[in-house]
Order: sequence, then structure tokens, then C-alpha cells
Amino acid sequence: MFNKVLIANRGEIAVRILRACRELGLETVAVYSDADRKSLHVRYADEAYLLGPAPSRDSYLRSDKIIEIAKKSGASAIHPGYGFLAERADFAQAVIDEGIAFIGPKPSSIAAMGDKGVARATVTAAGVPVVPGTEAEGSLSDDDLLKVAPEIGFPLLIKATAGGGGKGMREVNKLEEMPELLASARREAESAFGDGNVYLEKLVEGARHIEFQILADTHGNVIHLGERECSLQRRHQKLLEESPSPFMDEDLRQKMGEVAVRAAQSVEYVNAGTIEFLVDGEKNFYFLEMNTRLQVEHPITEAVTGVDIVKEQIRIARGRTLSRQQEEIQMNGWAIECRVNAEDPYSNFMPSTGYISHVLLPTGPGVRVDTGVYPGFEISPYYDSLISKLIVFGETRAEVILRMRRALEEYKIVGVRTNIPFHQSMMDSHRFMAGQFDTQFVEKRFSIDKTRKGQEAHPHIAAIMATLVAHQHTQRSAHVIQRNERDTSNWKWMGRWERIHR
Amino acid sequence: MFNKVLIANRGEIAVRILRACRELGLETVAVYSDADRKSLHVRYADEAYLLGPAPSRDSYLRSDKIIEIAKKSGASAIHPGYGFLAERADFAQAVIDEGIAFIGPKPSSIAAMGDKGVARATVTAAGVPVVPGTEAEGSLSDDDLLKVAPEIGFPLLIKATAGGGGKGMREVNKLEEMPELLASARREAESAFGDGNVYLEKLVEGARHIEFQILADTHGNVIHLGERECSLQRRHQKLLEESPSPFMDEDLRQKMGEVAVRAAQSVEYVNAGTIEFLVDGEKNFYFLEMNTRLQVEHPITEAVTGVDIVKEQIRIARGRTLSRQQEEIQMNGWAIECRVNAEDPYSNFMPSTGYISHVLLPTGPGVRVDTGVYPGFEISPYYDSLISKLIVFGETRAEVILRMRRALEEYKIVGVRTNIPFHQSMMDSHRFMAGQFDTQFVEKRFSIDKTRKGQEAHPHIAAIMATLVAHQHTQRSAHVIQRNERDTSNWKWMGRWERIHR
Amino acid sequence: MKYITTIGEKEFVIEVVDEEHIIVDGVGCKVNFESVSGEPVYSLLIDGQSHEAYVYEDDEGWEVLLQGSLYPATVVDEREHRLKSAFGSDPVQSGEFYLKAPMPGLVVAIPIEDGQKVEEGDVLIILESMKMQNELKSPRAGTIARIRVGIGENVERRQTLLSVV
Amino acid sequence: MKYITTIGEKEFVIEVVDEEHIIVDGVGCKVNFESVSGEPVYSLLIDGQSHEAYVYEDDEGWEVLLQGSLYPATVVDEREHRLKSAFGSDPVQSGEFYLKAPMPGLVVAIPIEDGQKVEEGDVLIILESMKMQNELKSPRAGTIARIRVGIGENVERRQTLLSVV
Repeated sequence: MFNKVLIANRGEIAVRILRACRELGLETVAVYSDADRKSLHVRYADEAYLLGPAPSRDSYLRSDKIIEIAKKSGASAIHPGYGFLAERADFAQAVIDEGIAFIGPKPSSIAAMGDKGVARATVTAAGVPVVPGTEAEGSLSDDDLLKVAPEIGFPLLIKATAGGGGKGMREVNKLEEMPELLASARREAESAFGDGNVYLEKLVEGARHIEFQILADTHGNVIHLGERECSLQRRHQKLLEESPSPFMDEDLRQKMGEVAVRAAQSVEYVNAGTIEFLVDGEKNFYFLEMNTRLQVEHPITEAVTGVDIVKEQIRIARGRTLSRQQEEIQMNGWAIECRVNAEDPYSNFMPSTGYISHVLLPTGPGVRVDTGVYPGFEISPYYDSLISKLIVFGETRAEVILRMRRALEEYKIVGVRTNIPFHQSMMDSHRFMAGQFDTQFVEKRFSIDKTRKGQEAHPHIAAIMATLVAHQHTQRSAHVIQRNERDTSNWKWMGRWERIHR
Repeated sequence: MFNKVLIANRGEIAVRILRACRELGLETVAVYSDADRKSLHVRYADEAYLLGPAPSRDSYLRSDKIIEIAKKSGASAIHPGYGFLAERADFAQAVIDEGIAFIGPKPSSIAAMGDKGVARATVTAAGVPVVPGTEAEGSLSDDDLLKVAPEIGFPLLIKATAGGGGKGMREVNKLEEMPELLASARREAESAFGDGNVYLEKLVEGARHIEFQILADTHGNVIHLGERECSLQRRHQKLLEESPSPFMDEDLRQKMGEVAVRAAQSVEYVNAGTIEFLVDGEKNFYFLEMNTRLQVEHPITEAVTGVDIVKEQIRIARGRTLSRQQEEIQMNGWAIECRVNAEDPYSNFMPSTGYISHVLLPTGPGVRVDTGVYPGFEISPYYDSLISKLIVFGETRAEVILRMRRALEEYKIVGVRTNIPFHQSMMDSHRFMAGQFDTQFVEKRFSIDKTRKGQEAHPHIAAIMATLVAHQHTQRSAHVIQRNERDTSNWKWMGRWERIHR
Repeated sequence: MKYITTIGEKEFVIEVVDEEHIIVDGVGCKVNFESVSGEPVYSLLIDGQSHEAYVYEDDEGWEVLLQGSLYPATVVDEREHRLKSAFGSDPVQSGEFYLKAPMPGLVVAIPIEDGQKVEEGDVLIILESMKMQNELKSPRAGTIARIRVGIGENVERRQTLLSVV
Repeated sequence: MKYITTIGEKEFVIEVVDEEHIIVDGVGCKVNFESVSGEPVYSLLIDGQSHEAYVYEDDEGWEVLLQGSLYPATVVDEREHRLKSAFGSDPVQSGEFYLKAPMPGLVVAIPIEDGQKVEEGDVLIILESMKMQNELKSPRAGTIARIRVGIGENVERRQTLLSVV
């Protein structure tokens, strides 16, 4: 039984795991790159060790160094979080070989689900339907893929074999554009996972992306915690998730939940994992993939089921039985998560970096924030643009949407641009409110600029505020030029000026 | 049916009520004093109007101005929050007389429960036991009180007739000290409530302070939402509350709950209110008083029952029936609230004022913060020292204590001293962990300096940190003196220096 | 001081009378305007209405982010405005477009070469930042002039990468 | 630079070798010390252990608030320390104690008068702040000298209220 845990990750998820460890009385070890000395995970851990320079391959992907630090510090367990080394079977095996507990599934399960071909064959054998594609056929060359593409039919998706999280994924609508897209998908996959292999998959149109949270212990108990609706994506990156899905009914939930459990059992799964499905308009569902790790969006399931998934992961890794059986799992209320990314929604979601000078968090009833940033932290270009997850929960979907609106309006972050305005537009979208959306909604039928039409807009207020700030600047310049003279302008709004001289 | 609400309050509770209104789609009107222009409640409201100078009597107690603003802005309801005008029957009456809805009880109920004598007579008639005292005898002079004191017996309490929240309350252990204590109690009551009248009450020793949350609608439904344990007090100010009470059993809860409902019914109570009891070691309980308003510590009840009390208040004021019946109320899990005050626990809890330059809020699962301050806000000496409420909830009391520990350690506020270290000591106290405490625990058997004995302390770490900061100061002074020369010190920790030059 | 402020197609004439009074298109308003925490977040009370927005200065003027909507604005004072009206407001577009890095990152591809003709929307450079590949596109047709970076090179924010003439 | 740092009864000899190395009572440690956000909150990594504390300077030295415990500290460098050891460390206590307001507030009572003798712990002034009545007490026995405020007066933080001689 371990009592010191190394968290092989950074950002909000490292903080999330640290908190669970603290609340269980476990000691914690953080690892960090040169760019992350002042990160919250370093500040909150009991111990912290430098891995190396900022780029991931020199730091958070250095499995050898991480295992060395675990041994040196006496950490008897490693939690990989998500991303980085979380779904690397070789890493999990190396950890176990050193006699250290890996807080996650068995290496064989990671390998089985990580190779999309094996995954497909395995779940098909267990009677789970899959989307047509090439993932069973190993690593194909561009020539082979171009040959097989017309057989699958367009539109189709290029997906990274080692992938997840939308990295290295491209949508192809006709053969001619495929060579270029293959090249960029391989490039992105190579840089994200160190593996440029890709496969093709039919694009199911008008589909929803719905996933089931699985928990499995070492005693053969496997349960699911219901579904998460994850259809709202851009470039195959999830932006907003909710639980339950407005599309779900109790009958479909039970059917999909059973299939999800069966899929997990087919690879003798242990610990927390997620089965992703595509669901079409007729409620046919297809296995997409299994994420053999903690998911970014796990908090919405925690909010509606009351299960602390990270604590449950640790419990499982300690060899205990699950704290609840399937009959004891109830979904109560509703929860939505907005992923707050350092991206400018008005400049094609271009990443934004910079020094965070001010943060005002939304708080109050039904609001949870998971974040790794704070005022004084620098957002660097080296890692993911996710800086915070805003999770809101309440009794009904309508209440939660209204609560999310007020939370988004309250949330202030100065120093980088964020996609908060995107989420505000989404909360105002009639189609979103009605629950009418699929995986292509964000890209094809939603525009941040257009949703506000019909809403009460305030151009005159914007004009007044721009004018008053411009006026203030003019006054201040005059003030600086005449600083030896007596200041007679006496403008109330010289806030920054006053502060500097405080 | 109203759709615009004026919130006649400031600070965290004004923000709390604003949020509920927003989430119900109601428009909001804030009022503020000169000291509060930059307060969150002004920033978050749809409209905001100045009341007057900072002192409460010139601003938040100006009922005439508040009603005038309500009329001018078209607000058709007023929520008084707690404190200020919340328990002034004349204010409630004046609001109603203007055709504005008062989100609170009927003026007659406020009056009945506000006059401790009437309250005592009323609940006694309804079969509710009371603590011996003089509150039924009207306003007595110091001479009369000194005469009657020995009959009640010492120790006894001087309490403000118009009071609540511990203001104007004094403990008297012998007759000789009573004249001075009477004078100071009257002075504090006069300044807090504009009414210097006091009464005497027997001090029940070894007692717990346990209160029941009541909800009552205009259709005659009265329910309770279980109890809150509020025994941890200093100078009769609550510091930390939890729900449920570790002292409670299902049998006692049912008995006290029924009595609480009966007490509320005895004054034809409508809206949210709280019945406070003293409970002795043998589980005998005595009615103490009824708070005819929203309580500071309402969030812990929200956390364990899932009922949004402020939304329920608004619902009731709109003439609807309660959203739940007594049978539908279940207490699940555990919740603790720490009141974060701008007070220095190492200087006899002396209030602390100043400019908040930095805040790092605790976040993550099971944490709720209700606050009215943010980085850039100035804590003034004019109002209550409560700056934030940290509410933590989870499955068990043990989990919640551990969660509160990590949340308190995470919480950083720079600019004023706070009582966070007091709460940290409390979370480490063995008696607190065991649930063994009464209303005198904090003052008589708890010391912030002594609890840490036996805990692992870090004097050498403190010494190193003091030394490194002192060294940095020395280096910086040298740096400033030689600023025309090339800087060769190159200390990494010149954070503030760098920032100023950023 | 009188300003002419433009948001989209709409023009507002706003006169700042004193620190508590402005005149908007001829209508007087009482205002109370405060920077929050010395940051570019501003709280405006105008005739009792409370509004809060981020106000940023950018190359072309101002950006106001208000209740989840972005309003690009230009503010000119009366004198400037008169000059512009008299002499034509738009200076002739400079012949050269400088592509600047919108964020720090790593150049992973340059699918064009010096002297190549490009159309509006053609990808000029792919920049990797925050684990995303970001395509920087040409805002207009033209000819690639000076490519100043190479594949594998790290670039700073606002660094000029190439020109389109 | 070598320092002698005292916390309570304990004395530590701490030598700052360079920005990453210190020697504490003869034992070398690797340190990494950072101010958080330019605030008096500091993050210390010492041989891998992570600690965070507020460090405030006050009249008598330093206050370190670490994991909910307050450690008052004095830090003197070697030279100062030698001087103090040689000539006696404590300067003679000044004869006069100045009572200063610990916070802004309103004077609501002055239960003593000029020339009156007081004991340690006697209440000198009652100051109202944040709706609380705060009793300011005498730290030692003596005689009240100069009362500089009156009842009903608003006072600033650190304003001198009276003296005890």
C-alpha cells in the first residue's frame, strides 16, 4: 500500500490529482519543467523536482527521469494524469517493473486499446459495433491510404493511430485534398505523440459524440457512471461537455452502459477509463475508442453522480474494491463544463500567450473551477492551451445554463485572450438551449459573431467605454508631459496610475 | 409578480443574492456607499445607485433612500440580506406600503421575534422550552437589571434586545463586573442597531448552539432543512459552522425540527428563517431566538440538502408553493463553513484593513467560496470584517475536514491579515476532529498557539525563508544604491523588482 | 473634448464634459467610470446602469469586449475628424504586407517560397504553439518577398516572418 | 553572507553561498526561492521539499506565516551579531510607550485620564472598527502622559493615541 504519489503531469490536472492525494493523507511529489517553476502543482506539492527544459520531450515525456525521481523521492505510486505519458503502455510497464504502483490500467489494456486495430478487433469480438475504417490494418503508407479511401467513402477522417484528443485528426471531403491533409495530420501526430502513423475512418454525419465513464477494480467489478455529451468540438477538440446528454433516454443509457462495460471487460480493464461512442440520429451507436486514463471532463460526472473519480482511481490502485456498485450509481441534476482555453475566438482561435496579471474567478453555489493558473503566472507556448475548466451544476439543464451564463460573465482573466466569449455565445444559442446539435455544429452551423443577433446589443455602451479610455489616455499623456506642473485634470479613472504610485 | 429586485445590502451576501436573481432571469439593482463604488455587488448588478457616505447610518441604513431608489428604478421587490435593515419590521412595512414586495417575512413576524419578550411568550405558548431570563420584561434600567441578576444566577449573558450576531452581547461572571459590561454592551448595541436596550439570560454551560433552517410559503407550508452546528464562537460571533451536527441523532433531529416548525408557525412565519437552540449535554434543548432572515451560514444547508435557499426565498415571495415537501428533504454528506474575517488571530483578532493586492482562491471538487472581495479591492473599517465564506462539502465529516485543510492552505489573501490560521489550527484540533466542543470551546479551551504542538513544525524552514527574504532586501538596497553600475547580483528572486519594471 | 467614435457602421458623437458628465449624440448622461484593479477592465455606471468591459488598445484603434461581444472601435477627436474629412480619411494602403507571428512558436512548415505568387487565403507559414498547428494565411493576393525565418526556427510574438508585395 | 536567525529560543546560522546554495548550521542545502506574483508570498524548494509562506517585515524583524503557524524571526548578519554580543544585545527600553492605533477607527471611549496610574492589561482606549469594539490595553504599568485624541474622533492606522511613561 503506497503513501507517496508522484504526479507525472502539469497544469490543472496535476493540481486536481494533488488535491485528491492531500485529501487522502498521501504525500505528493511534483515534477516540473523550466517553464513551470511557479506552477500551482509545484507550489501545492510536498516535494518538487526539475525534469528539464520546457519542451515536453525534454521534460514531461522523459519517462526515464520521472521514474528516477520516483525512486529517489521514495514515491511508491505514479499518477500520469491525461496526455503526456498517460497512454503509453511502455511507460506503465517500466513503472511497474520498478515496483512502483501505476495509478491507471494494466499496460496490456493500454496497448490493446491504444492500437486502434487491436481495439476494434477486440470489441467487435465482444459484440460491440464499430465505425467502418482502416484501423485494423496496421500502419499503412500514404499510397495505400489513398487507394482505400474511396472504398470507405467521403467524408472521412484521418486519425492518429497513437492519438487522442483530436490531435492529428483531419476531415477529408474529397480525394484531391487528401495528400496535403495526410501530411499535416502526420506532422501533428508526430509532434504530439512521437508517432506519425494514421488511419482512416468513415465520418458518421449528424452524429453525436457520447462517452461513458467506466470504473473497474482489481476484483473484477466493472461499473459505469453514465454518459457525457461531448459533441461540441472544434477541429476535433472538445470545447464544452455536459452530463447527462440531452439526447439520452433511460433505455439507451442502460444499453450503451452495458456495452461500455463489456468493451472494458474485453481488455480486462482496471481503473478509470472512458468508452467513446458515435450515436446517429436513429440512436444507433458505434464504438469509437477507449481512453485508458482520466478524462479532462471527468468533473461533470463527479457533479452528477457524487463519485470522486480521482479518489476512486487511487482506491482501485491500492487494491480495494469499488466504493459503490452499479445499483448505487444515480445521476442527479445536471452539469456543464466549459473548457477555458488561451485562444482568441475572434482570431480563428489562435493560441494566446502572456503574463496573467489579474484573475477574478466565478464563485458561489454550483460552481467549480479546476485550474493551474493564477495572477502572476505566465502562459507559455510550450503546452496545451487549456488553462481552466469551469464546471457548473444544478438541478436542471435550464438552471445550469443560466448559472453558466452568470459564471462566464463574472470570470475575468487579464493577460491572455480566452475563448470565454465563445462559450457565452454558445449559452445564448437557441440550438444549444434546445439540445439540438451534433459534432459538426460548432464548425458548420455556429458563429460567435452571428448568435448575438436579436439579443440586446450595446454598441453605444462600447462606444462610450472606448471613448472614455481613449480620453483617459490623452489626459494621461498630457499629465506625463506636464508632470512638473500641478495636476489639475483630477480624473477619477486614473486607476493604473494611482496603483503604480501606491 | 416582480421581475426587478433591489438588493439592500453589500459584500458577499449582496453578491450571493445577485447571483440567484441572475440565475432566475430577474433584473437587479444594487445600492452602495461611497466606500463601495468598486464592490463586486456594484459591478455585477444591472443597475447601481449611490446611497451616501461610508458609515452605515448614512448609507445602508437609510431606508428612505433605498425605497426611493427602488421606486425610481422600477424595482418591484427588495431583498434585505442579513444585518442592516433585514430585521427591521418598520422597514419591511414601509416597503410593502409602497407596493413593493419584501423578500422576507411579514413585518408582524419580524416584530414578534425581534422583541425577545414577545418571542419568548409566543413560543412558550406553543409549547417550546426557553432559557430563563428577563427578555419578557421589556426594557429594564441598569438598576433593575442589577437587581434581577442574582435571581437568574451567574454566569449570565447581557444581550441586545434588538440584537443578533453577537453584537452587544457580554458574559457576566459576577455582579461586580456587571455595571461596566452593561455600559459596553449598550454602547455596542446602540452603534450596531440604533437601540441600546439589553436583557439578561441565563448562560447554559457546556451547551451547544444548534439551529434549524426553516422555509415557509404563503400557502401554509412550513418545513425545516435540518440543523446547523454553530457552537464554535468567539465573543458570541460564529466562526465556523457545520451541517449536520456531529452531536445530532435522527431522533433528536426530528424532535427539534418539529419544535422549530411549531415556533415558526406560532408567528405565522413566511419565507426563510432560523430557529436557534441551546442544547445541553443531556440533549435537552431550549429556544434561544429566531433570526427572521437569511443566515450567513445558509450555504452549508444548501450543500447537504441541495436546496437553493435564496432562490426558494424569491419563489416564496412570488407567491409560489415550496419546491419540496418535508418528506423530500434529505441530508446527504457533510459540509463545513469557515468564516474568513479580516482579523489578525495573533493580535487578539484585531480587525485588519487595507488594499487587497493578491488573492488565490481554493478551488476544485467540493469547494465553494462566497465573497465580495477581489484583488484591487480595499477593505475599509466601516463594515463587518467578514470578507469571505469558505464552504467545503463531501461525503463524510472526515473527508470534509481533510478537504478544508487543503483549501485553507491553498487560500492566499495578501493585503490584510485574516483568521485563516485560526481555522487551520481548528482543523488540526483533536477535540474538533472528535466533535467534542461546546459554545465556550474557542474561548476557554482552544489556543491557536498551542494546538500545533505535537504536529510537525518547521522552525528551520521559517528561519531559512526569513533569512532569504532579508538577504534579498539587503541585496536590493545595494542594487538601488548602485543602480548606475552593472547589476551583478543576478538574484533569481527579484520578483517584485522585475514586476515593477515589466 | 468632443470625440467621434465609430463601431462598425455606427458613428457616435461623444463629448466628455467633465469627469461625471458626457453628451452622447446630443443627450447628456451622468457617468461614473473606474478601472478595476488598475487593469484594462472598466466599470461604467451610466445613469444608474452598470456595465463592465475589457478595453484594449490595438494597432487599429480599440477593442471593447462587453458581455461576451467584441466591438472594434475607432475614436478620433473633433480636430482629427475634421482633418480627415477634408483630406480623405484613408491613407493609401502601403504596398507591402508584413506577416508577423501572432504568438511565440515554432515554424514547422513554409509551403511557399520567395517570389511565389499567392492568392488571398493561401497558407504562408504553419506555426506550432500550445501543441496546435496554426496556419497563417495571406490576407490578400501578391508575391512573396522576404522570407526571414526557416523551418524549425523558434519565433517571438510580433516577429516579422515574411512580406507579401 | 552569513546570518544568525532566531525563532523563539532557537538560533540558526545560515550562510547564503550563492543563489542556489545555502548552509544551515553547517549542512549544505540546494535551494530555489521565488516570490509569487511579486507579492510577499514565497515558494521555497529545498532539497526537493516544497514550502510556501507569507514573509512580512515588521518593526521588530520578520514574521513568517507557514502552514498556518506564525514564526516571528530576527535576522542579523554576522557583523551585527558580533557587535551585539560584544556590547550587549538589548538597547535599554525607552522610558515611554506610545500607544498607536492598530487600525483606522473611531474612538468610542477613553476610560483613563492624563496622569492616571495604570497596570499592565488596563484598558486605555476603546476603538470601534468593522462594527466591533476593540479594547487597546496597556502593555505595562505606568502613568498616562499625553492623550492626543478625544471621544468621537476618527483615527488613522498607526496614529499615536497617548503615551504611558
